[in-house]
Amino acid sequence: MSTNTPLLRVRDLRTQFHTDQGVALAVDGVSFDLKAGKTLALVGESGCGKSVTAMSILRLIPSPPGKIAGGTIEFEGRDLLGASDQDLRKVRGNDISMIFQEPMTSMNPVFRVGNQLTDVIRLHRGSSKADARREAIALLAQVGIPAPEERIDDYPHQMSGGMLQRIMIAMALSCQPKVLIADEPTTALDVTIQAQILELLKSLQVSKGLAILLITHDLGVVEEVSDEVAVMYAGKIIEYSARTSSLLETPRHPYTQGLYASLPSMQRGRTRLHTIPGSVPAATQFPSGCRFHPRCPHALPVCKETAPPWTPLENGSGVACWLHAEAKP
Amino acid sequence: MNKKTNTEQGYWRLVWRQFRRNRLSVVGLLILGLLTLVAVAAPFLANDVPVYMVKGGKSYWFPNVISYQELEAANFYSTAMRWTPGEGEYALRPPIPFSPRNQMLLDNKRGPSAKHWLGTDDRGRSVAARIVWGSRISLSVGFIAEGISVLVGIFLGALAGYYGGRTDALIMRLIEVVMCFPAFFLILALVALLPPSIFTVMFALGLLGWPGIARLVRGEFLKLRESQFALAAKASGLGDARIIFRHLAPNAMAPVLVSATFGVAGAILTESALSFLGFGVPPPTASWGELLSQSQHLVGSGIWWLVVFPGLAIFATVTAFNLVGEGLRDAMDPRLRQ
Amino acid sequence: MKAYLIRRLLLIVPALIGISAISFLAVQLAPGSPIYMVLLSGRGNGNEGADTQKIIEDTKRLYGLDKPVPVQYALWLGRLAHLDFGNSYKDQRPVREKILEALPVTLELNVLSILLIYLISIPIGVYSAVHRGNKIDNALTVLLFLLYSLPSFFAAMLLMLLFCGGEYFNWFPAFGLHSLEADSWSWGRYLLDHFWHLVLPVLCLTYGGLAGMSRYARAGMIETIRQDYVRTALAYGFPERTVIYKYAMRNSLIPIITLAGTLLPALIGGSIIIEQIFSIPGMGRLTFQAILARDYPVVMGTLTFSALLTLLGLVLTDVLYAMVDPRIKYE
Amino acid sequence: MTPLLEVKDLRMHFPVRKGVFSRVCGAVRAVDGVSFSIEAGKTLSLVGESGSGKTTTGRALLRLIEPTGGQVLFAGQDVTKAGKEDLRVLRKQMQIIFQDPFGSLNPRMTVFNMLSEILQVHRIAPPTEWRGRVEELLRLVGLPQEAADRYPHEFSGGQRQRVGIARALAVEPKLIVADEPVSALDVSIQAQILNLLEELQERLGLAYLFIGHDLSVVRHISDEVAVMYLGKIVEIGPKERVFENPTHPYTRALLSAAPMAGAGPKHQRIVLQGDVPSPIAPPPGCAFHPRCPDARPECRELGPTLQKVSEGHRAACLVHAPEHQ
Repeated sequence: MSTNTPLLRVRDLRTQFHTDQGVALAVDGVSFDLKAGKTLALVGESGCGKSVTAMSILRLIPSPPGKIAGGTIEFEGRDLLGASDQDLRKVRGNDISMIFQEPMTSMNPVFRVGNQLTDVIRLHRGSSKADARREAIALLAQVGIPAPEERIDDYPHQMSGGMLQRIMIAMALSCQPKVLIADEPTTALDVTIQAQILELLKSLQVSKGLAILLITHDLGVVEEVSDEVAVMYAGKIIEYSARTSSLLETPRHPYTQGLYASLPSMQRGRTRLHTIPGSVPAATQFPSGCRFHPRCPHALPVCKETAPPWTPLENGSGVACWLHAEAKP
Repeated sequence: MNKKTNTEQGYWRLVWRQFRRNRLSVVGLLILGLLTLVAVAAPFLANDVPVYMVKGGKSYWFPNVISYQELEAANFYSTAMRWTPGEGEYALRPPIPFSPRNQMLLDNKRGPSAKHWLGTDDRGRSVAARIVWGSRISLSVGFIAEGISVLVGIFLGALAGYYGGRTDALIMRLIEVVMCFPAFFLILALVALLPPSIFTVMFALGLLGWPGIARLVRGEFLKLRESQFALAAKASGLGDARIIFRHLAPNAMAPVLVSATFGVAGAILTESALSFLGFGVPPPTASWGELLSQSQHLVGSGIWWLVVFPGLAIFATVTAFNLVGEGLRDAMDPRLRQ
Repeated sequence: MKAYLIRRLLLIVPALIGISAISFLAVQLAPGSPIYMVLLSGRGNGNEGADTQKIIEDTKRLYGLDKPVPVQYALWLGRLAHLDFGNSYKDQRPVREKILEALPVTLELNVLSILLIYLISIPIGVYSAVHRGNKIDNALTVLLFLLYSLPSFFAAMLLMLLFCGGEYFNWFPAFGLHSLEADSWSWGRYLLDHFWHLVLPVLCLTYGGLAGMSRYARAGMIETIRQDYVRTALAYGFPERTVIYKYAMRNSLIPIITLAGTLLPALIGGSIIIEQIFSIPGMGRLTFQAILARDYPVVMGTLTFSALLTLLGLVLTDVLYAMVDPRIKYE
Repeated sequence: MTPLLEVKDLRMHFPVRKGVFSRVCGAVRAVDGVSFSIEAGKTLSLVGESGSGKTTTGRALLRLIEPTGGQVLFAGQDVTKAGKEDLRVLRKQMQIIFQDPFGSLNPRMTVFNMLSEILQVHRIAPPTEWRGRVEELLRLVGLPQEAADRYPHEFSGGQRQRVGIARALAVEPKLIVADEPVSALDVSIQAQILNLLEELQERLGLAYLFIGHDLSVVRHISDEVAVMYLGKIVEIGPKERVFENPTHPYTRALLSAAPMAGAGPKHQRIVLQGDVPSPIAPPPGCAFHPRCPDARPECRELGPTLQKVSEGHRAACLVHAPEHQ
């Protein structure tokens, strides 16, 4: 597997929702590459379209009201958006797996966790019941479930959130996928459990060579586990950094700068926190031009009129902001 | 950030806006409006007494709702139907010139005709007139019976849900017991045991119809009681009564209103079923179920108008209420509106 | 699970006390004392005037009317324990005997209806939910909505008018459960005749519940399809059919099971009218005739009996619920 | 000088019922002997994971739930013994704001109704002055005057949280229990609300009991910090001391587990094993011992009490803060 061709290639993805208030442009022209063995974090505040992006990759957008209106998604060169339902099903859970924010509601409450796990194994590998069960127990042990032979017959409500998230991860890994999409995997968990899950994800990535697309709102988590970051605002990627640490050191986009600056941990002592004025616009009423301009302290007249072009920076990073654009109109 | 149009929008206005989108429900609401109009205006729609008349050189306005002493003296009301206007005399009659009690024995069991639009029953009474007047019974029984149920249900449900513990256990047992009796059996038994009158029917229906509402309100209150705004109200030092009725109850009203709308339909249905069995509103008051029940004895004789017209009246009314209930439920579903 | 079951069964006790109290109260409130009724029913015939006093005394003793109310209630409870509701005023036969005669008929009707309701409504509901918004779903929704609002006695009368003798089609019998001469027929023909008699009454009992239940099934399924775990199953590559019929189905069926409990009293209540219209000698008709004749022991008997039956149905559905939903077992 | 609020040995036990007759067979010790005090104008934070009892503590001391035992002294007056009228008066001085900006406001009341009702019940102002007072409160929390006639659903999350704060301020309290007030908010909005809370503290001299789980937020806003684990305070002290010199292994683990932006990606991590045990059957001895990397045999038997580490800084650990005898 060569590292320079991306496993997952998303270009100009546009996903829309039809609501009473009009068409919500939840994801509006998002492009990124996910490389083998790397973790790319999609980070942004609620409503920025990061989860919708994740759902769009496996075409899990409920339709209606949602619709993938354009763009391409390629996995190892194969087109996912144009694939037949049958071909797509072979990719889901097999090549690309997904874990979700709420482990409690993401597992079916009326089936034993073991059955839900073995069903996935049997679906994609066609193994016998006994084999699948053996496999499942091994997986549970791998993700750190104590006494897996017993816990396998539990129902979801008999387990804690952290345990369930481990089981979700076991399920995600059961068919040795190449890509794992983790949609806010630790948001619903306590700090010490969150640390456990992040450690688990990191170690699994190393041992299995997984590519992870991590969706999160937590800049701390981003820094902890990701190699690359894409910052989303109002349905668009506004900044991308090929090295997570360099985003932290020199955020380019005024939004990214504001986001970092408003973190309490960045300013010790009792000074006032930096704030970004106003709030995130609704997806049905995005402002014209650069969508951040009404909240931007550095807004230029052009920002109101025209959306900024993508400006590539060193080593593959980039930013969508007129302040950094080479040719200003 | 908020647009001007967004401000000062109460909850019910939002509900109405949502409700209007559902055409069938709006049709249901229109039917109900029409029905109410018919019930209110029954004396002007089906009556043997004219709406306006000129008799003996004097004009009388609305003798159908006002008794004139001179007319009474002339024994007019009892012979109104047979009154033939003389020279210069004149009468403007309602569209159905029969009262629901006029027995035209020669005309009995007649099918629909130009004279009797919907036919006559076995005593020669106009089916059309009886259906018009029957709407009063159906609507008033429906609304009052359900009104009683809603009041009792909200009260007991709120107590059970808000206080929980023993109060809740006691009320829940009571609900369970009442729900065990097949409601219709019990209502029938009650109505049969108590003196026959429209009020008996209303009370029997009302006093046995509350458990559903009570359970609903209890469920809502159990949720609302734990809500942060209820805790905030408590922390602000507000009293229990104020929290229950001003803060929690309005938030529990949406499902109650939906349930009550279906409940009115149910009460109307039950009333007509009781009348159908001969235990509803005592004769000779006209009611839809009673008309339908007449057809029971005439099975095989092909007297279809006694089945079809009153049946359709019940059906249309019940459908209209259910449509409105359905529309309300959709309009109040928070998931449909974001 | 065991504790839950036992507790559920113990909760029957207060419900039983409530039921017996309500029916006792109803007897107490009934206008016209039993004595009057006995006198009227002709038991006193023959020795008019002479022994009226004695008859009154006898009846008082028989019904325990000479004792204080709490004792009367205790006696009533004791009789209830062996389902002894006394004798009918009308023909002096034990009420229990009359009920046990009528019960199988009503049970047959209602069990058939419940079976039909579930068998038809669940597929309809699931189909509608999965294909919501398409033409068939819209048509089904409107049709079921109309059926839901259609009064059963109106439907029964219409069906009778159309299909039973008279002017139009003479396809179905209008009365009873058997043809008059059925006793002499072979059992095959007997059974066919019996089912032929059941068609219209069962139809009338079924369609309302069917309409309501399939709407519930549809709503439940739509709700389930929105759940996160359905999304998970789809994300793991299960075909939509499997997800719906294997995973979502079970979740959406659980709440529908509990509705069987509420269906029962409605059906029993509804059978009064249907049995009356089609002259079927079941509990409904027995009750109605007794109400007409003011035959209180029978009224109280059927009332209490059907309440007990419903209570049993409720407990049964609760237990069933606990068996299907693993979350209940775990307290 | 007596502190504004003094909590002594507060306990909140919920009975656990089991079996056929719902016999009480045990208790969830949600809060199990918690003591702390807050000075006027200062902020004490309660930190811990879910199930640690921090929210229950906040609610019990306002008597939104009735505590099972212990004392809550507000300006010297025992809240737990207050009668109905006394409690109403006390609630003029102690208020609460909540986490969920969507659930904490009554959806059927306009902001004006919500606030004026409080003015009415506590007879703070005559009806003629309500409008003015409400607008003043809104100005205080940074909302425009027009907000008074709006319903909660017309506001964004951050604005709702401001309304919630205005409601708490309506009675002019001295202490506010802030129950995870920024957990549900986005980072940029969170900063706005934290600034507002600090501003109000300075202007009105408020004391806060700040309940939270985000250590960076807690570090920013508090004067003192108390770390809770399974219903008990395991470490308490001035913010600087607790954060710079965490003594209890749980505090250390918590601090190292929290992913903090800017802390550097490869900082040393203590990852605790296992889940938080159930508060119905907490482990004997030190409740933390099954997960503790430094546990010794005696931790299984002896329940540690808070011991002085340095001035004002105490921790309950047999290993790191042994009793000085």
